[in-house]
Amino acid sequence: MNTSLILSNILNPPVLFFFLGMLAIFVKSDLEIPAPLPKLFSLYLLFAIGFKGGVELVKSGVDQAVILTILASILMACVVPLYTFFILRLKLDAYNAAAIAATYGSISAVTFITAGSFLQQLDIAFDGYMVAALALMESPAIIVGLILVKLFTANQSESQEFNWSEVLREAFLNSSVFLLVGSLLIGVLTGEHGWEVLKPFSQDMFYGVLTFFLLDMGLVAARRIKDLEKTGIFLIGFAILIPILNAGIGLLIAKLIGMSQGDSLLFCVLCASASYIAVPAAMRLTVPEANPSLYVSTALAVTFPFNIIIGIPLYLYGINFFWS
Amino acid sequence: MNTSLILSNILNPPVLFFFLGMLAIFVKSDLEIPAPLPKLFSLYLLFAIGFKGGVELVKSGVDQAVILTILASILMACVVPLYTFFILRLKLDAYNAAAIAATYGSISAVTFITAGSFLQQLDIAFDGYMVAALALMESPAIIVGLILVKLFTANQSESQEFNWSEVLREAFLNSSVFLLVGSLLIGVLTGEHGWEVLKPFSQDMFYGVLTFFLLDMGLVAARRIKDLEKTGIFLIGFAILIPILNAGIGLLIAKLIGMSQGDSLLFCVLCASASYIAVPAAMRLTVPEANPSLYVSTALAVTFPFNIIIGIPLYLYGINFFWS
Amino acid sequence: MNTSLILSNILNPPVLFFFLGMLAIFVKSDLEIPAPLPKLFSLYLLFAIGFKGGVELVKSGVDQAVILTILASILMACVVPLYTFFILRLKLDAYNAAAIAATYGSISAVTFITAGSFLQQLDIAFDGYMVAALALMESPAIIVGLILVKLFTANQSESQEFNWSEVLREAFLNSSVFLLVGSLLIGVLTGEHGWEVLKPFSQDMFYGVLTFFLLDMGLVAARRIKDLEKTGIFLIGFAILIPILNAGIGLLIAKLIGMSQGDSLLFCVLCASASYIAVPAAMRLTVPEANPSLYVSTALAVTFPFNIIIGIPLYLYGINFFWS
Amino acid sequence: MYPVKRIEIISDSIELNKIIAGLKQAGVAKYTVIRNVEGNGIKGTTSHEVDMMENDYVIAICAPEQVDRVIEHLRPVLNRFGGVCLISDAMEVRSIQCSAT
Amino acid sequence: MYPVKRIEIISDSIELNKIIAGLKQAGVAKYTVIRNVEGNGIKGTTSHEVDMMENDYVIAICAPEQVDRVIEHLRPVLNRFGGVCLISDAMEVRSIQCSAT
Amino acid sequence: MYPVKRIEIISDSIELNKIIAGLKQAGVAKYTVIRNVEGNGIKGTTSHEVDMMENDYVIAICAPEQVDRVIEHLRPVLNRFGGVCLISDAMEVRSIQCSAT
Ligand SMILES: Nc1ncnc2c1ncn2[C@@H]1O[C@H](COP(=O)(O)O)[C@@H](O)[C@H]1O
Ligand SMILES: Nc1ncnc2c1ncn2[C@@H]1O[C@H](COP(=O)(O)O)[C@@H](O)[C@H]1O
Ligand SMILES: Nc1ncnc2c1ncn2[C@@H]1O[C@H](COP(=O)(O)O)[C@@H](O)[C@H]1O
Ligand code: NA
Ligand code: NA
Ligand code: NA
Repeated sequence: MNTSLILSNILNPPVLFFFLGMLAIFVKSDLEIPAPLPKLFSLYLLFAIGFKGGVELVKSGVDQAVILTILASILMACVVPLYTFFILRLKLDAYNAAAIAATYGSISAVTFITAGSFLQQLDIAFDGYMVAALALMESPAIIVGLILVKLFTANQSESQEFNWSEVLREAFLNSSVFLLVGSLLIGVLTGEHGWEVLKPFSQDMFYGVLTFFLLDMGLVAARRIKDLEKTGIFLIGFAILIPILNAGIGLLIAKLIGMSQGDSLLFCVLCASASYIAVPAAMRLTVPEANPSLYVSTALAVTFPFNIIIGIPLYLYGINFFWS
Repeated sequence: MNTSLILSNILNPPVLFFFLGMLAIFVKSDLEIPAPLPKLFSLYLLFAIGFKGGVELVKSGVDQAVILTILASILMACVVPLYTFFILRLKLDAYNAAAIAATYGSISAVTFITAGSFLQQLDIAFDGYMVAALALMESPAIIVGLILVKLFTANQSESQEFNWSEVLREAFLNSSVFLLVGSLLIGVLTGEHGWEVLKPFSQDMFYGVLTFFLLDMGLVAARRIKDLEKTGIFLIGFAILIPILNAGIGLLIAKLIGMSQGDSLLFCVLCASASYIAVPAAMRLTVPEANPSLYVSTALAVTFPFNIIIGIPLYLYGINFFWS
Repeated sequence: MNTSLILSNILNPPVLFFFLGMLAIFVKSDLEIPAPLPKLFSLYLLFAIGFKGGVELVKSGVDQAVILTILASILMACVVPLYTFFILRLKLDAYNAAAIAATYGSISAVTFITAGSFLQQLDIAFDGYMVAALALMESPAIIVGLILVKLFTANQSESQEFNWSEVLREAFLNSSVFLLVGSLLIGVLTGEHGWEVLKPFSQDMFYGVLTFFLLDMGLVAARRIKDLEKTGIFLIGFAILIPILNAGIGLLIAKLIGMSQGDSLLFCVLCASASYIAVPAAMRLTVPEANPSLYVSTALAVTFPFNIIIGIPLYLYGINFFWS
Repeated sequence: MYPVKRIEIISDSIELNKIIAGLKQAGVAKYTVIRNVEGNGIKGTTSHEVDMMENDYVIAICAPEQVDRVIEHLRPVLNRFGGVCLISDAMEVRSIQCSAT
Repeated sequence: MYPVKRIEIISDSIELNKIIAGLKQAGVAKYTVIRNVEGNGIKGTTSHEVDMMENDYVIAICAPEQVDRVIEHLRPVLNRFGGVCLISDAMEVRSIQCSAT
Repeated sequence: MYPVKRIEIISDSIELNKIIAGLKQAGVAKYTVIRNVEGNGIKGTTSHEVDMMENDYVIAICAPEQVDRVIEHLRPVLNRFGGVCLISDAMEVRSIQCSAT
């Protein structure tokens, strides 16, 4: 594989600041980004990609390519938790298997954003409507995960009944999905004109905020690494191999429906990434029987760094290989 | 009335994000902008408009138009609480009437800023010295309100005596007034040169920060809406009709002293808007007998959204009508 | 001395906002910049100067001038705490003398940044590698201070033994040093390319963030002023005269090794400034016998404002005088 | 001064709504919440720094006779979601602004 | 270990200065403040999210004999501005750094 | 409900690691921390507003028999760095998620 791709990915300020964050924990520096600053950065990033995606969606319009992409996204978001559940059941009880499966069925917006900035750096074009795919892939896995819990856990006491209206709200109206979709719709409504006035804020600051956010993610991921002892080798392997498998399936689908190279990379990254905020919060609320340190630590301390550092260039290598 | 004005106001990212914030509460999304981020945005906005106003004031100089504007502003800030007090006394006790009157006599900086960005979008010019009017109209209503309390409430116990030095400090040195006036003066002192170096920060980010602040205001206003049940129909009507009345009187004065259309809109908006931070804080400290949910909820959950959505284009329609 | 230099320093938005912050405390305004916003500003400033310094270091390369500057910096960082310790011992016990000496041996990044923006305003060039001097001068004084404690305090109980690995971590891996050096290295690694993408964030916002940070520093310094009563006249005199002495020695060294005027000012400012975050934190942890209000208040309420307002133009005046 | 009971609950912030609902059902409508406290419990370390898990600290002062109902309403939430619940004694200084607690 | 009284006041943050002044007048100069707590009381919900109203939580540990004077100084503030005030018992572990509380 | 001891320590945030280490050595692994509280003590005013000095408030609920070991481990830290440490009584409502405290 082309190591220059990995290098050009790594020698990027945001990725290097991710390493710097991890290093801070390893050498026990007291560097921290106090709450709620990381929240500010993530609100900003969701707003900025949602808004830009909306503005571009209105330019490109909704054609067959958009519809195929959307269908493929929903399909993957529903299917990934199903097969990962059965893989996880080899070693874990149904509660934990379902919670981890939901985590991997959903997506990580920051991984997506990092892949986008990687493409920009290589001057590979991608479509604004991929943000719609991002938004659509966040929620379905939560529902699939809960259905799996329902089906595969026996004699549930009354207190364990799901409150489905609460579940649906957590899935479709959690703050990430809500802000992303809301910003996308406002982008669609205000179009070019809105973009003009917001561009210095939502475009020029973007890279810098991403850099700070990844610095914080480095701190967070490294703090979670000590949890991996309890997680065990099976889950660590899972957290590296499943993203590659998911990206591979994503790649085939992308090729099948004729996506461009840039869009294919983003789609693969969506399939390969795992949620470490929205889905874990939903699982803590609806499946408290599952152990958060299993589903959070694998997603955050293994899959996220793997995708950011190796996954993104690896998937692009695969795409370049298949497309040529 | 020209609905295209309302539409071009509403189809503005900041106003749409205000709606998005309200929607988040109505659909029970967990979207929130945690403290102290809203404070960061409001410090920034006060700094940015104060500084820009100062820079422009030094360009335009202090001529008759400036002095007339300033006199008109102080007049309205003193007179509005007087007549609104007697209207409110029809239904409320003197404490609550005075507190609400003070709230409506003062101003909302964000409403002013939103009106400014509406004018910019329509390419209607306005003068930088209107920021001085904004600064001057914040405090007097607090003093008038307390004088009303003194005059119209009987047998005050000793503990209810005002500490006038505390009152004056709250009125003229509260953080909003202090930062706004301070930034204005620094703008005057550093002029064009200071503007040059601060422009990318204080101008290019402005619209984006306003957008985030209005998103938060949408959350805040919507959370207050359930208070309106207790507030009653009289106060809800008051909170819509009094701004229109105040804007109308403002419009007449603006016409009388020959303001430009842009300046007139800003002046009307100052007259029509109500304070939901500085005055409520002063009232909680000096008139604890009044019920905060009355004066905060009317200003925040009725008058603020009304002005942002309907009031601003409505007042401009009135101005266009009178000026042609 | 050329008062126009002082004036052109003072009539700078950041310095004026520093005054505004002090004024807010003196007139008892409730203006405050709530935590953790000042932390956000300081993380940003360290990141921005570190990153820019790295990018410029890679452009200039490491030549003799760089090496001489670095050696001079380390020398001053080790020597200043030594002679200030013996001056302080005239009036103070060894614990307090060592803690204050360490504080003045180290540096204040914000004073350095303010001097940089002063030079920019006067169009005087300076080299990017001065940031390396800044980074190198932060830590040594901590170690020197602790050695002084070891040498000059008798019969230490076992509990007072230093944990040297903890001490070294506090000195070299505290968050300021870590983020500054980390950003510098990332700047070196990503060079021109990284600068391109981060410039709108790390350069265009810089002046504005510095302005807000100095506003907060004004609040903080003024709140500390009442501590000066307890500090006594000896320490107040120390806090004004020692910076001048240190700057003078710095000036001689700068002349000796042939620094440019701009670099000389920055070097003098590094020698003259005192640390009010990193060193005090290290001292609280390692020398709890010393009184924090002595070493913090002198650095923060006397030396910092003195340098920002008078010191910077004064040292430049001296340099102009010697260099011509 | 009146004898009262102080009820304190420290728990994952996702439980907060359920805990407040439980207090209200037990007739305790007044409470205070300290948000974003950090901690270590059987679920491991909880801190915004580690990830987005945060605890909340709820304090409710109530009349001694209300305690049993409160426990009854909170126990199912604690059983399902974890957290810690303490009851202790205190005296309340009633001001004229205090309606019955 | 020495028996002490723990005084706790939860109130609107605009009262904070008056409460601290009251404590000082009663001879209690040491205290701790937890800022920006949220709550529900007779004045309704208080939270930065609802608007800019915030509560502060003040804790002061004092000698048992100081309690009466403290209450005397705080009661007027509580009467005028609301809030809740609790007194409870605790034992203090005195370190050598502790001057008399 | 089970009788427990509540241990509270308010101290400079630089001591936090040492305090938590002390608790752990004494066998108390569960605790809660409220960060960034402000206060006034013999070291003077502590608040992020004054400078970067901040206090932390640590609460640990433990079995009554653990208290003596905890004090033994915390006292050296308190002696060297200052801060205040309180012990008081409370009842814990044990849920099925509670292992022995
Ligand atoms: N014994 C204890 N003392 C103090 N805080 C506790 C204790 N046990 C649990 N907590 C707090 O409650 C949270 C949730 O506890 P758990 O459900 O046991 O993980 C922890 O993160 C701690 O903040
Ligand atoms: N019984 C109570 N238990 C806990 N907190 C209370 C109680 N009563 C009042 N508070 C707190 O004190 C604040 C002010 O109370 P009030 O003056 O009654 O509105 C409330 O917002 C709560 O945070
Ligand atoms: N008597 C007390 N009551 C409440 N808090 C205290 C008391 N004494 C000290 N503190 C807290 O502990 C911190 C450190 O205390 P000290 O070591 O005495 O400076 C102070 O800043 C206060 O927050
Ligand atoms: Na996925
Ligand atoms: Na008004
Ligand atoms: Na120095």
